[in-house]
Amino acid sequence: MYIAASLAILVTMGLALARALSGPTTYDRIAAVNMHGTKTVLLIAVFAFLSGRTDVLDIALVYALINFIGVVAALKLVEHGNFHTSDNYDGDVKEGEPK
Amino acid sequence: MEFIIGHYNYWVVIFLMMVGLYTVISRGNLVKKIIGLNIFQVSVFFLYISMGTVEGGAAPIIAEGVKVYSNPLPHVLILTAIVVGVATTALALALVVRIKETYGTIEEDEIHNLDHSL
Amino acid sequence: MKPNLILHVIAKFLIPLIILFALYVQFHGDFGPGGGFQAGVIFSAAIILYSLVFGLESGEKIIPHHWLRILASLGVVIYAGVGIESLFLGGNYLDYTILGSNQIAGQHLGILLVELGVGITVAAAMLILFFAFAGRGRE
Amino acid sequence: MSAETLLLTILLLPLAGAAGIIITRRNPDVREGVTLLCSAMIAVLVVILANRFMDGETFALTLTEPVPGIAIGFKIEALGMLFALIAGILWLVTSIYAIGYMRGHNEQNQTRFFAAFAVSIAATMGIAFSANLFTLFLFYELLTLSTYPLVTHAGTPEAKQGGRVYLGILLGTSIALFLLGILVTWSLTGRVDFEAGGILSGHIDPAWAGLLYALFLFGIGKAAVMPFHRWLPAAMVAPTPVSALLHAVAVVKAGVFTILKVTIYIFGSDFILSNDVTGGLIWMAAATILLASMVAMTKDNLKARLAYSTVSQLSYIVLGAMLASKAGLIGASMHIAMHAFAKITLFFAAGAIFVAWHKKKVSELNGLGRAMPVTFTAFFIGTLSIIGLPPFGGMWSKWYLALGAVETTQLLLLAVLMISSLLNIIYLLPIPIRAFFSKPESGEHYTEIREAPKSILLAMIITSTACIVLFFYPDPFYRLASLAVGGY
Amino acid sequence: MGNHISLLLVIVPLIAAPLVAVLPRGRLPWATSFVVSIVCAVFAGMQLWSVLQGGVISYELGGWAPPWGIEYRIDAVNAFVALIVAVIAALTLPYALLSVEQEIPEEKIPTFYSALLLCLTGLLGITQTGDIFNVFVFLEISSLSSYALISLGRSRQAFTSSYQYLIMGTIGATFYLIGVGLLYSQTGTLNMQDMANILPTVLHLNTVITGFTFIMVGIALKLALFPLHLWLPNAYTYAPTVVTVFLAATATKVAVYVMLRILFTIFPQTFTIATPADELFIVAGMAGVIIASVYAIYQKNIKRLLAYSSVAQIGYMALGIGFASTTGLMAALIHLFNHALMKGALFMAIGAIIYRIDSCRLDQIHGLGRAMPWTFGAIIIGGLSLVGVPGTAGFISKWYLVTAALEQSAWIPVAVILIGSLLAVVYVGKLIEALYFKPVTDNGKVVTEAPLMLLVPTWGLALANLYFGLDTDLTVGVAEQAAAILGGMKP
Amino acid sequence: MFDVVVDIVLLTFLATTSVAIMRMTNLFAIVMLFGIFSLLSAGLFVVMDAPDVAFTEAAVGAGISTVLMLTTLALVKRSKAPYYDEAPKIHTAWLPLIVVIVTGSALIYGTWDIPNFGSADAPSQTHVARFYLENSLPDTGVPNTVTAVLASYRGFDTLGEVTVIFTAAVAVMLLIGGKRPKSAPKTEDEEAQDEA
Amino acid sequence: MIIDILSSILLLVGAALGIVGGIGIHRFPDFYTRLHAIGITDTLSALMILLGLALQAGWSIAAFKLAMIFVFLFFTSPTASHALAYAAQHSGLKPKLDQK
Amino acid sequence: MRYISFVLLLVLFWIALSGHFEPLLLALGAVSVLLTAFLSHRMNIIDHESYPLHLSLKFPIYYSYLFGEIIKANIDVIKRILSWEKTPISPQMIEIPRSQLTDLGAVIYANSITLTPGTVTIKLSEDSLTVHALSKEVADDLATGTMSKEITKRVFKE
Ligand code: NA
Ligand code: NA
Repeated sequence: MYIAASLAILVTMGLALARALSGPTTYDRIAAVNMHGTKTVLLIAVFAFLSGRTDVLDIALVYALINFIGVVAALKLVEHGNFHTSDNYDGDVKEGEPK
Repeated sequence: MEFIIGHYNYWVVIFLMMVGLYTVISRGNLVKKIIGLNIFQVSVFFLYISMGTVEGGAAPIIAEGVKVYSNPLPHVLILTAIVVGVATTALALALVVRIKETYGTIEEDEIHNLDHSL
Repeated sequence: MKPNLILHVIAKFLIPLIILFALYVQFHGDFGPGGGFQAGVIFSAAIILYSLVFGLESGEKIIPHHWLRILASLGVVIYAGVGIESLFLGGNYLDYTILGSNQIAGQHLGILLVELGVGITVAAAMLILFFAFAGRGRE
Repeated sequence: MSAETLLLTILLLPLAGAAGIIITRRNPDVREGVTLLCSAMIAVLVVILANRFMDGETFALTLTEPVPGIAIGFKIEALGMLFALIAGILWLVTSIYAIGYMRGHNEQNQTRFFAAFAVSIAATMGIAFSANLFTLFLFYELLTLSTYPLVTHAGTPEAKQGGRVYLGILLGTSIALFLLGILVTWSLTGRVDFEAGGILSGHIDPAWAGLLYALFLFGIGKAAVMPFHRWLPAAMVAPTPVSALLHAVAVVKAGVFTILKVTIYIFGSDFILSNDVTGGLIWMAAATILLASMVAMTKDNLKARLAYSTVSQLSYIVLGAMLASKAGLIGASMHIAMHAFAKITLFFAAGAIFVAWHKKKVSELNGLGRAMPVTFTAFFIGTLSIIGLPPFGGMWSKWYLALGAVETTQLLLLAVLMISSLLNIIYLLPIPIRAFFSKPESGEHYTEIREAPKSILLAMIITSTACIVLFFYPDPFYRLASLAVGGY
Repeated sequence: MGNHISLLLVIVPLIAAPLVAVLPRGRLPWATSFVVSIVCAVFAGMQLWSVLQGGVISYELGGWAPPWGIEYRIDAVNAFVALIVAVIAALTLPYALLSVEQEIPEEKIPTFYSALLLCLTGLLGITQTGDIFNVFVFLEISSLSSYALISLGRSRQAFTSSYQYLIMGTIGATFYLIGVGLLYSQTGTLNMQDMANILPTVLHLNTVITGFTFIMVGIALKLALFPLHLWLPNAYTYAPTVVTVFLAATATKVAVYVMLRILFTIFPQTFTIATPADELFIVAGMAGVIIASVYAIYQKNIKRLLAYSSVAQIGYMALGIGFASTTGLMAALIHLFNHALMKGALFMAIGAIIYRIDSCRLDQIHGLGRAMPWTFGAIIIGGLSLVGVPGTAGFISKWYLVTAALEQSAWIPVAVILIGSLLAVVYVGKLIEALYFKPVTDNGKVVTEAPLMLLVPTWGLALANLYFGLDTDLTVGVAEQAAAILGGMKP
Repeated sequence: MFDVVVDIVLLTFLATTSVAIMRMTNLFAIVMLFGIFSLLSAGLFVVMDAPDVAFTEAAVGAGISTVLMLTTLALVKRSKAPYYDEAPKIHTAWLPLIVVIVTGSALIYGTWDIPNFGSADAPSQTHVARFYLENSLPDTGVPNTVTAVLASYRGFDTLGEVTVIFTAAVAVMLLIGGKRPKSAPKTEDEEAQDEA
Repeated sequence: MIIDILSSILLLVGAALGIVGGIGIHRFPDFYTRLHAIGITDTLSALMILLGLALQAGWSIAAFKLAMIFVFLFFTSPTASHALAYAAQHSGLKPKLDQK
Repeated sequence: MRYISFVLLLVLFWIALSGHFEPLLLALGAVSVLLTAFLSHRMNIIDHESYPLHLSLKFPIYYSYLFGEIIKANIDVIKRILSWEKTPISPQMIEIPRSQLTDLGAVIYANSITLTPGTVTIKLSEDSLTVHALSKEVADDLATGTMSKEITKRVFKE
């Protein structure tokens, strides 16, 4: 069961990778990359159970975290072009309390 | 056949290394070269970890009932190497930033045309 | 749309947990994967996330730059200092056995301390790196 | 004063003098005083040392031995003493001359000039007293380097070009060949000491000895054996006192002196004679003698003509060394002295002509003898000594060289010596004759006598007189030369 | 203390580096570094003395016996190299005070000294250790700090030079890592001594031969062995003066040391001789000597001129290694020491000129020799030593080198060594000619002699060039012992 | 066997990714793909029973390195669109190609008689490694042998490792720490001519 | 037992959904439409797999960690999708729209 | 009060992660929790936004609704992907009114749209959202504003 799931995830990863490589646009690639990352997290999680070592889940957790930070950083770059301007008040959405 | 399978790992690793090395040493964008360098180094990590892998082994965390473990020593060495790698990457990127600030470009060819220093 | 708000909320929720997770990794390296190095990186990742979401200025205020310098140095000194302590106790450099009442206790203490040194330096160094890069370009 | 102290004093005094010259640079009179004082003391000390040596006193001194078998050490022996004596005496004379010349000519950078001059003498003395090839090499290179500023003194592009050729050939040959020769010697024998009878015998396959000798012959570029003679005419861009002392005495003689030392004390004349080490090489010297003389004939520039004459004359000494017979070696040794006194006289005269009348070319000298009788008389004496006519010192050395050729039954070489003397007559003698007997060129009227400054005249008189005296009293040099040769 | 000295030699600068980084501005960081360098030099001297007296020192780090733990293993070879590194550091630091204050922005000075101490730590760590992987770690410490230090030069080429060095250095280090991995896969150990014991049984394996090759290529890159030298001229030219002085006199020396260890301690000498390694060293050495020297002649920047000369000098060391005989190794080791002296002196003297006129172009220094006679004097002495004039240290190295060549009747290398000296005459001559014989370029600046703080260390090294040209008890004596330990095979 | 399949598949993914990185010109895409590369590597390390390495590679390669690269991109992007594109190459790199082929061939030659992947009796498994596995728990009381070796048996390496990280921090502070200087460093353009 | 079956179903269906999403990113014609396919793998597929595993883990640390992983994924993926879409549109990438 | 609950949460988190109850690790856990709390305080992130206790009961209700929507949408998209013929899609770009009073509400709305396969919020401006929809049906469905109303109803209605 775990093996079947792992294989399926591997296939999904392969499909994502294929899209990442074939593009055609940069955005296709990044989206595929992100999908690929998610699948890797899942693969590790399944693998943790497959090998019976659940402490490997820590690694999957770190993956997820890293993926998150990576996406936030990429987003920051795409939207601001830098990492030092603060986006608190220059966006379309105002920060604020719900009224 | 066993030889092929037994060595498949090494050959792909070698292929990865060469892709990385080629990206580093062929002229191009300075950031891309650094990424090539990273690929090169990561491939070397695989070389080490491959050497430490044992068929049917478990991660080298001593647990009851587990008899076969993979080799911990390459893991230790590669942990150190990863750290060295990120240190190198950070330094290299900082240099690229300064190069961009002073040369206005990070393309090796363009810098070479400016003052032959690369 | 700027996903600020949802990010803010999520980040505020996650960051303390990430920090605690980092400290967990720091102190459980004996039993599972992880240790000072990974902990340091995750810790710094928490602060980096904070800076990405709440702005660099706010991130830099959490641990002032001169403190980062001191911490980066401190970690190395802790590590090297454990070795010096072994010297003073009459052992060879980094011989932890001599630090405790028996070999296991000594090794345990030694490993705990040096991992702490690693964690501190790595966390501080990673933050120094990030702030240096992210802050570059401010006039 | 013990002999050791005496010797060290002779070595260090010029260096102290150089320092003194630099310190007193602001006051030219004091500076020249230092030069004179220093050179006078050296002359006296060298004479004293020579006397004590001939009385049988001798010693050796090793300062340090950085590599086993390779030491920095000094030793007094006959040949070195002879060379030191010549150099010491002539430095005094040249100093007198140089002061007059430099002042008469308002030269720039006189401090550098005199300081470098003093260092050169220290190097020359070091060469003379070296106890082994290594020490000799050390001072040989020091001499090259310390004379480089003298050669390029004028600072003109030609001077620099000349300096480059000078440095290039001398350093090049010495490092590439001479040093290699030393190395080979060391690797064969484990040492490089000068020893009576030589050190190589029994350590080298005689078939290869010729090759090793060639390394020395060409490596010692200062001996100016063709084809490595180019530096010598190139160095004639130097001020005349430099040419005089260094290129008639110190530098060139250091070269041939070294060849003699190598011949006598490294190879040993027995070894050379019994194995015919120099058989083929000797013709290089013979060829140089003749070719250089022929080139000299074509030169209108007086100093250039003298320079090629020197090239030719040096090969007399080299030839004598390579004959390796007793007479040949004596002749070679004595020719160091005889040629030195004669040639320096000629250079002094050339300098005097330049200072007084700014003439450089042989073709411009017609009738000038009337205006400069002393100068041209001295020139005449020098010429005759070089040609080897009695009653001048030059006769003795040529005599022994000829004897050497006869002794070894190299009659063809005897012919070379004869032809060469003829050539000497052809290219040197016309100069004083033109000066005294030809009509001045149109526009020139030498009505009054206008000689160079007195110190120049004094120097010339001393050396030309010496040429005559040495005919009647060659004893000191003869004794030293035969002592050196008798050593085996 | 006892054996702990060998350890403290590395640990003292290692602890000092982070401390210096947090010191306030002012001269305290310098003073601390200076004291540390002196302490290191003293320790290195004591260590060498103790090795010469009592043989090999083995220090078990962490109290774990080798090969389980990391071992410091010191014999005459590394004690000698450690001494060179430490002494050069102790001479560089007094020199650094003024030069650094002039060239480095004030706020970066504490960090600068921290990096310098890290570099020292790395270099000493490489020399001390008996563990082949530990070499890699400390190699990286020294390399990373070098990259940073070089990039602090004041022209923009400093950045590109540093980048270039970083790329090539990292490739070199990674090659080394690959080699170590391959060797590990067949020996199962990382301890040099242990590996040396195991290797003879597996020498025939492809893996071992390839591992050997990769380590050699990797170190050759760090060593700037021709034709892998491309990073060096730029790095030395554009780095701050003090950095150039320190690196030129130490970094490549340590790389040579590692090379010697691998070739002659870890691998049996018979292996080295049986493979084309030694021949390749000779070929690369000869090519380096000639080509780099010719390049040096055509340089218009003094630092670059000396940098190319360094590549040539590395060629001489490679020749000594390639002869693979006791004399050859002696020559390489002696030249290791002597080259540190001559390049140290020369770069320091050039640095003094830069300190005064802020340029190191050959056409800017005309006639300066007269305004700066002491500096000029040091350049002359260093230059003569570089040429190999007897009476200087440089002569001793070349003497042994030629002797080693003659032993094997290797006439072409002999010729190359002598021709190399001739080429050195030309480039040193160019330098001296410009400094003294060219008319002063009148740009209104009045140049005076360099300050004493710069002159004293410069002359310390200059006089050392003379001293070690005359008294060779230390250099030749130690080199002889060291070469015997490395155990050249050919007579 | 399943491990081997996953291993092979992941390796293939890695190879594909690396080729894509080599061929792409958009730096932003390259950096994102590099993140994938690191994540895949970490996954592979998990499969190869090296969780500590996987952990570190995920945190460092995919995390810190990628973030640093993104921050760098912000600083080095072109002032005109396309912001993150690499300039087209002027020439084909033959020399690097030769170097790579030679190096690769050497490595294949070198791994020809290396013990098979996963073999338990290889020298690398039997000497020092076996000692660690057998003794780390009794010696140090730490079940994770990697930690025991890292912090104790080879603790000195790790001290070096910490120093390396500290060095990187020092280096980056020296290079881009603090505010950007008002004037660019002096450029000695005439020195360019030295090259010729 | 029931839990095992349930968890197997969740796992396999989740994994299969992943493949479907993977097919989707190859069948859909442009970037914007592909985003929707990715949405499948990011939401339901991930959720089912993690849930399947959590059922195996029971009330344990592992389950907690799986929950944490889910939280991360659940918030990251839409954020990423949206950010990409925004950036793509901002940079002028035109969607292929239905002309009907 | 907020701090106490926060620290309590951290303690639980630690125990959940660790699972070790040796004194040393508990002590280290205590130190870790305190350090985390201190840093969180410095970051000023312990507030009602990160731990929106006032909404904490309402979120689960909303997300359970959303979850249902997600499943429905998934099935729809899966059908379209796996359909035999040429993929039966009709991509639309539509603007829908923002209709949420608060920013938080707008964000949750936009995010929910994105989370539901078949629709992606591309732009959120002052008064409208730009959405890319996979098919006309989905677009039309979204245009009815059902989801917006659900948010208002389930999250913000007192
Ligand atoms: Na060989
Ligand atoms: Na959606």
